[in-house]
Amino acid sequence: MSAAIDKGQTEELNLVTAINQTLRQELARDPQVRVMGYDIGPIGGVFRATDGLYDDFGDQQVIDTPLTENGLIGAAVGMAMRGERPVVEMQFLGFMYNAWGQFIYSLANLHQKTGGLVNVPVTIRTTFGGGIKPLPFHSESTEAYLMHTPGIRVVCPSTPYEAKGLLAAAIRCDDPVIFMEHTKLYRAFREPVPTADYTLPLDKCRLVKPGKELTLIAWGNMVHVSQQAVDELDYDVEIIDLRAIAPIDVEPLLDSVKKTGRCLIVHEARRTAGPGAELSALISEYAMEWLKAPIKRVTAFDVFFPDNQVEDVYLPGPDRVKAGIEAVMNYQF
Amino acid sequence: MSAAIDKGQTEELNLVTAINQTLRQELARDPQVRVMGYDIGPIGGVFRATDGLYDDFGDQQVIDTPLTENGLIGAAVGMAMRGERPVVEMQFLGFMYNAWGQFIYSLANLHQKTGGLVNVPVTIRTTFGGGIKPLPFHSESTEAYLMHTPGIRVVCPSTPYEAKGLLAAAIRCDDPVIFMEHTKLYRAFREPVPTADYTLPLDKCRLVKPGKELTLIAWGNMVHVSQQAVDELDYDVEIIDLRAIAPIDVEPLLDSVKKTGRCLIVHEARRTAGPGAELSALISEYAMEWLKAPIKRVTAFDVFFPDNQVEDVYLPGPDRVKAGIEAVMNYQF
Amino acid sequence: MGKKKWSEVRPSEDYRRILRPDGTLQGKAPKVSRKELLRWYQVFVETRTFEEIAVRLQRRGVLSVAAVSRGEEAVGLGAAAAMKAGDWCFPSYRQNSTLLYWNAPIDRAMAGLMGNSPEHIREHLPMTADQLPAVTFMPYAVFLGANIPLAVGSAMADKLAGRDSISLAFIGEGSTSEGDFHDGLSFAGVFDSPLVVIIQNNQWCISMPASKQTAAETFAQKAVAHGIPHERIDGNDVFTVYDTVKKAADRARKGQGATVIEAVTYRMLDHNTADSSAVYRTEDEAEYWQTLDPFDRFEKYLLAEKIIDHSTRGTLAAEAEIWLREAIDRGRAVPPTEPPAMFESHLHGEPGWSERHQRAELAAELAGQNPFVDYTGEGLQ
Amino acid sequence: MGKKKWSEVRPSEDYRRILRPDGTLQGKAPKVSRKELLRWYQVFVETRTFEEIAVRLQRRGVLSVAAVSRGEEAVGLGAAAAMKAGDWCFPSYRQNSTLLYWNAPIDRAMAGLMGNSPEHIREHLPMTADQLPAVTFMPYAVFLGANIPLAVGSAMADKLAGRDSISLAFIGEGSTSEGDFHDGLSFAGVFDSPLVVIIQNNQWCISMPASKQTAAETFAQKAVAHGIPHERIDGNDVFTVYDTVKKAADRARKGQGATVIEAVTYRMLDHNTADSSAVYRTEDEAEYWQTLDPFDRFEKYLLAEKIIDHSTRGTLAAEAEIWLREAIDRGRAVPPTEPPAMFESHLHGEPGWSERHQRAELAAELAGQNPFVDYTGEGLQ
Ligand SMILES: Cc1ncc(C[n+]2csc(CCOP(=O)(O)OP(=O)(O)O)c2C)c(N)n1
Ligand SMILES: Cc1ncc(C[n+]2csc(CCOP(=O)(O)OP(=O)(O)O)c2C)c(N)n1
Ligand SMILES: [Mg+2]
Ligand SMILES: [Mg+2]
Repeated sequence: MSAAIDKGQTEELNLVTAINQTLRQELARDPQVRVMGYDIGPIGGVFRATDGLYDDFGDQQVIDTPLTENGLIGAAVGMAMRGERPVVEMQFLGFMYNAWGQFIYSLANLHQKTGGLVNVPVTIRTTFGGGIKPLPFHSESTEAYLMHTPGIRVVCPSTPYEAKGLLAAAIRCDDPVIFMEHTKLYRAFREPVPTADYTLPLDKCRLVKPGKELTLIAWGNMVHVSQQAVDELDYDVEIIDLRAIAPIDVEPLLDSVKKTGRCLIVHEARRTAGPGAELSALISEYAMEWLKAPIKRVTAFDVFFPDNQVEDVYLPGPDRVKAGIEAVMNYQF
Repeated sequence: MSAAIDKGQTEELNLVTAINQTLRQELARDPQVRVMGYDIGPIGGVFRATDGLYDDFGDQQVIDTPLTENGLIGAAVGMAMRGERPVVEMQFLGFMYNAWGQFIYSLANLHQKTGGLVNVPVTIRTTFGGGIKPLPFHSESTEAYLMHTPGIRVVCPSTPYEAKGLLAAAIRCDDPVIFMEHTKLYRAFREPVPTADYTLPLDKCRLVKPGKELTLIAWGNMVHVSQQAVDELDYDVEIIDLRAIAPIDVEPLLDSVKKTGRCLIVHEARRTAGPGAELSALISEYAMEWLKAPIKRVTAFDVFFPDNQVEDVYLPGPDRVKAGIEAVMNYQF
Repeated sequence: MGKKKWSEVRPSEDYRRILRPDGTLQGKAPKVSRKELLRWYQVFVETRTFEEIAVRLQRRGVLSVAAVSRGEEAVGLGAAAAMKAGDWCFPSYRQNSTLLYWNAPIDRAMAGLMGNSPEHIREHLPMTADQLPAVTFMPYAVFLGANIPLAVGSAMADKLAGRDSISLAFIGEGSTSEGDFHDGLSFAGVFDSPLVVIIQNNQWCISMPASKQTAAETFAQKAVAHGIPHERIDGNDVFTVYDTVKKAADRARKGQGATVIEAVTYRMLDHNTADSSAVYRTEDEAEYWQTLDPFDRFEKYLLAEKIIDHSTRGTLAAEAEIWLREAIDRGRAVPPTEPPAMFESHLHGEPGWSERHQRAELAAELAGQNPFVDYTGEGLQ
Repeated sequence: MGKKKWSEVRPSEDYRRILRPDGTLQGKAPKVSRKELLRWYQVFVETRTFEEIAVRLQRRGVLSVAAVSRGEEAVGLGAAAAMKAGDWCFPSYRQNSTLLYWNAPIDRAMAGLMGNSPEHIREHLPMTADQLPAVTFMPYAVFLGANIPLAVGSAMADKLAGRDSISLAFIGEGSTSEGDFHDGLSFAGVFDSPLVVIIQNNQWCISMPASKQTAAETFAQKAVAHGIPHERIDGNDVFTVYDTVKKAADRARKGQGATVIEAVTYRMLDHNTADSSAVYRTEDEAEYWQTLDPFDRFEKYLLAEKIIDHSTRGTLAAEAEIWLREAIDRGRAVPPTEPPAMFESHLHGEPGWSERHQRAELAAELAGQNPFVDYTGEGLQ
C-alpha cells in the first residue's frame, strides 16, 4: 500500500478539474500525448474533463473523432504501436461493449501477441458508476469484465488527489490502462491537490483508514459511502481503497484480513461473477485460518441497472454497508 | 440436481452428431426454428454440426449469413422479437467479442428493457475450450463474461446425452440461451442417446458421481479430466457437472459441500475473476462452517490462451486436478 | 484535421425537394387528402407543444433530461404518415412527431421519462389492445445504432412469414459511424429485407459537426456499401419525406428490399437539456436554418391552400396543450415504481437461488432488517 | 435467399487490367526494370514452393494447419513491390508472396506456425536489426477485420509525425462484412490517412460465395461509404496490382489520403488444410479460373520478353527448395517453447502477486511438486 506524500504547493480541485489539469500537464510534457474521442474538442467533453484543451493544444493533440468506439480503440492502439501515447475518452464504460473486439484483440492482446515487440501505451479514460440518474447504460460498473482480461491495467481513483497522480502514471505507463472515473465523484468535493505534477503507483491499493476489527475493501464512490457507514458505527474498521482493480494488489489485502480476521467487500457492480467474487475467493483461499466470519459482499443486485426511480435502492448506500459490517461483526462460528 | 432418466430406444452418438440430430428434430418440429450463421449451409458448419440440414430444410430454415457476428446476433434478436426461434451458430466463443454490443444491448437486455413485452428466444451455439491446438482466439473459455451478464442463460453439456436434451430445451426456452460446445468433446466418445426427442433442465447441475469426502465442481471437458483424476486416486470425491453456468444451481452445491466439507473447482478459464471466483465466494459465504479446508481453484493461468506448444501445460489436466484434490484432502486447520 | 468549420461547408441543397422554404411547390405534391394534411399540421403543433412542456418539466426538475426535435419534426412526421398499421418502428429519440401521429400513449411515455419501470407503467396506465398504436414502437436506441440490426431482423421475420409489413428505423447521422449500422445493412442487402432506414441528418452529433463525422459527401451514399438503393432528401419538407418513404415502403412491401434515406434537417436546439450548444456552434447557422424551418413552410402552404386559416394554429395548440397536459398529468400521477421491480423481466420461469436470495435481501432491507445474516444459504428464501 | 449460385454469377471482368490472361499486354506495362521483373518471378516461384512444402508438413502432422494462397499470389506480390522501406504492412493470412518479397524470415515464421512463442523464437533465431525486413509486418489478423483499425491508427501516426511512409492492409472480401472494416475506414476518411487497403476478393469466405456475402455489386464500392477513392482491378495481373497500389501509395505519401482497392482473384485450393471445398463448390469454377492464373500469364509475358527462358522456373524452384528447406529446418530445430513463456509480455514492470504466485504454481507443477499447498499467500513466491 502506498503512503501519503508531502503535497508541496496545492490548490483545491474537484475530481474532474484534477483530471483536466493532469491532461493539460501531460499534453504539455509530451507532444506525443494525444487526447482523442468524440465530443472532446471544442465542447470539452460531456463532463467538461477536456475543457479548454482543444483551444490550447490544437487539433493535432486533441483529436475529435467519428462516433465509433470500436474504431476509436483500434485507431488509438494503431497510433500507440507507432510511438504515440493516446489518451482516449470513452464517454461511458457502457459504450465500450461495442468496442469489445478491438478492446480484446488489439488493446489487451497486441503486446503479448507480438512477443513484446509492440507496446500499447494507451490510456482509456472512462466514466462509470451510478448516482446521477442518467439514461440506461450510462451507469455501468462492469469492471469485472475488465478484471478477467489479461494484458491491461485497471485503476480507479476515489479522490481528486488520487485522480491526478494515477492519471499521470497511467499516461506514462507503457501498458494499456483503463482509468475509471466515477461520475458522481466528478464534482462531489474538492481537496488540496499539488500544483506540480506527480504520479502514484498503478498497482497498489491505498489504506484509507487503519482498523483492527474488520477489513472493508471498496473503490470509487463506494469508498466514500463506506467511510460514512463506518463513521456512523462504533467498530474499528480498516478501509482499503482497492485502487488497482487489475492486477490486484493482493498482499496488503491478505495482511489486513490476517490482522482483522473479518472482511467486507463493497462494490456497485452486480454481485454474481462480479469483482467481489475474486476478492472473496482469494481471501478465503489464503487467509481462511484467520477468518472469524465468512466474507460478505455488499453489492448491487444481479440485474441490469434499473430505472431511475429505483436506482438508489439498487446501489449500496451507507445503510446497506452498515448492515454488512454489523452482520460480519456479530457473526459467531 | 437432475437424475438420469430411462432412455428408451437409443443410438450411439458422439456430441456433434447428437447436436446435429437435435437441430434436425427441432427444425422439423417447429418451422419457426431458424438455424443461422456463416458456413452453416452447404458446408454444414466448420465442425459439421449442421451437416445435411441445408439440403433437408432449405434456405428459409437454414440461413447462411454474411460474416459479421454483431449483425448476426442483432438480426437473430430482431427475428426472435417477431416470433421466430433462431438458433445461431457462433463459430467460436472468441468471435463473440466483436458482437458484444448486440450481445448486451439486444440479446441480454431487450426482454427486460421492454418490460417483458418482447421475448428473445434465441439460442447461441458456440464452441469453446482448448485441446485441439487451433489458432489464437479459437480456444477461449471466457464464460465468466457471460456469467456476469443478466438476462441470459448459459449451459454447457459434457456428454452427447446431455447435449441433446439441453439443446432441445434451449431452443424451446423463451430466454436467450448461450449453449457452450467443447470442441474437444465433439468426437471424443459416443454414448447411447435416445432417438426420441427429450429435454433436460437448463437450470440444474448434474451429479456425476456421489462421494463423501470432497465436492469437485467442473463442466465441459473438465468433467472428464476430473473424472480421470478421481479414478486414479483413492478419495471418495463427489463430482458435480455445473451444467447450468448461469444462473447457477446453487443449492446442490451448498448441500454437497455441507456434506463433504471440502470443495475443489476445476475450470479451463483463466483464474482471476473467472467462473471459479463466484463459486468459491458463494460456497465460502454460505457453507464456511462446514468447510474442513479452504476451497481451491484448479484452473488455467491468467494469460491469453498460449501458443500450441504450451497449451497442454496451460490447461488443467488430470495431474493438476489430482494435485488439487490431494492438497485439499490433506489440509489441516 | 484541417477540415473546414461546419458553417463553411453548408450541406448541399442538391437533394429531392417538393415544397420550397417559401411554401410553394417545386414539384408535384403527393396525393394526400385535405383531412390528412390537417392531421399532419395538428401533429406538428402537438409535437412543438409537447416538447415545450417537456423542457419546462426538465427545468423544474421533474424530468432528469429531455431530448427534443425542434426543426426536425417533418422527418418523423412524413415517415409516420407513410407507415401502415402492422409496421414496426425503431426510433432513435428525435421522433416525437412519429409517436404523436400514431397516438402513442403520452401518459405512459411521461411515466417512462420519469424513471418508472415499463411493467409498473402498464399496471398503472392500463390500455386495451385496440388502444395501443397500430404501429409497434420499440424502445429508442440508447445505444446508438443498436436498433439497426434489430430492425433488419424484424424485417427478415416479416419476409420469412410472408407478411407485407415493413420495419422502419431512424438513426442520427452521427450514429451511422457505428459498426452496427453496417452490420445491419449487410444483412438487409443480402436478404432483400423489407426495411426502410432513415438517416436523420441534423448536422450535429452532440458537438461533432456532420463534416467531421465522415469524409463521405452524403450519408445516403453509405448504402452503396451494401448494394441498397439510397436517396437524399430535404428533411424539412414533409411532402418529400412522405413521398420518398412511401415509395420505399411500397417497394419493401412488394419484396423489392431495403432503402436508405438521408433526410437533411437541422437540430435547432441543444442536443438535450444537459447540453449547451453555444459552446461549439455559431449563430449564423441557426439563422440559415431558420429560413428552412419545416413547420413554417408547411403552414404557408396550408394557408395558401386554405386548409387552415390564421386561427387554426392557436386553436390546435390550445387543444394540444389541454390533452397533452392531461396525459402528462396521468403519467406523473403514476406512483413511484417499487424497488423489487428491478428484478422483473430478466428471465422466464422459476427464479433461481440467487434471484430468490437477492429478492429476499432487498425485502429485508426495505423492512429495516439486516439482509446479510444468512450464512447457510437457507436463511433468506 | 433466392440468390444465384456463384457459378451463375461469375464476377464481372469489367475491371482494370494490363496483362491479359494470355500474357500479352492490353495496356502499358508499368516501368519496372527487367531485374525487378525477374525478382517478381522468383517470388512467385518461391511462394508456390513454400506453400507446397507447408502443405506437406501439415499432412505429416508437423503443422496443425496451413493456409495457402495459390492463385492469389499476384495480389500480395504486386502490393509488396509497391511498398517502400519504412512502410508498415498488416496482412491477412494469404500474403506469403508479400513476406517473401520483403525477405521476411521464413525460419521464424515456421517456428511460429509450429506454436512457439515469439520471444522464444527471437531468442533461438537471433537477427541483427539490418537483417529484419525493411517493411514492418504485423502478425496477421486471426480476428478477421481487426487489422483495419490498427492500420488506420498506424497511418494516422505517420501523418501526425510527418513521415512519408504508409500503412498497407490486406483483408479478405468476406471480412469486409465485419464492422471493424467500416470502423477503421470512417477514421481513415476523416483523417485523410496515408493508408492503402487491399480487399483480396478470392470469391470465397470459407464456404460462403462472394455473391452471398453482400448485395453490393463490388467490394470496392464499400469505400464510397467513407468518401475514400476506390478501384477494382484484376488481382491476377501483377502489373495492374503493382501499378494501382503504387499510385495509391504515392497519393498517400503526398498527404492525399487513403485508397481502397479490390483485387479480384480466386482461391484455387481449400480454405486451409482443415477444409474440403469439394463439399460446397463445383469444378467448373476451377476450370474458369485456371485460365486466369496469375503465374501462367506473367510467365508467358516474361518468356515473350526473353526475361526468362524455359529453364528458369526449374532453376529458381530448385534454388528456392534448398534455401526454403534450410530456413524451415532452422525453424523446426528451435527447441520447444518452455511453458513459463506463457506469462511473458502481458504487462511491463514488476509482476504482481498473482503473476508471481501462478508462475510459482507452474514451476512447482513442472518440478513434480504439488502447486496447491499454499494456504497463506506466502508459500509460493
Ligand atoms: C454507442 C453510443 N455511443 C455514444 C453515445 C452517446 N451519445 C448519445 S446521443 C449522441 C449523439 C448522436 O448524434 P446523432 O447520431 O447525429 O443523433 P442526434 O442526437 O443528432 O439526433 C451521443 C454521442 C451513446 N448513447 N451510445
Ligand atoms: C471475427 C472472426 N470471425 C470468423 C472467423 C473464422 N474465419 C477464419 S477465415 C474465415 C473466412 C474469411 O474469408 P475472407 O475474408 O474472404 O478471406 P479468405 O479466407 O478468403 O482469404 C472465417 C470465417 C475469424 N477468424 N474471425
Ligand atoms: Mg445528428
Ligand atoms: Mg475470401
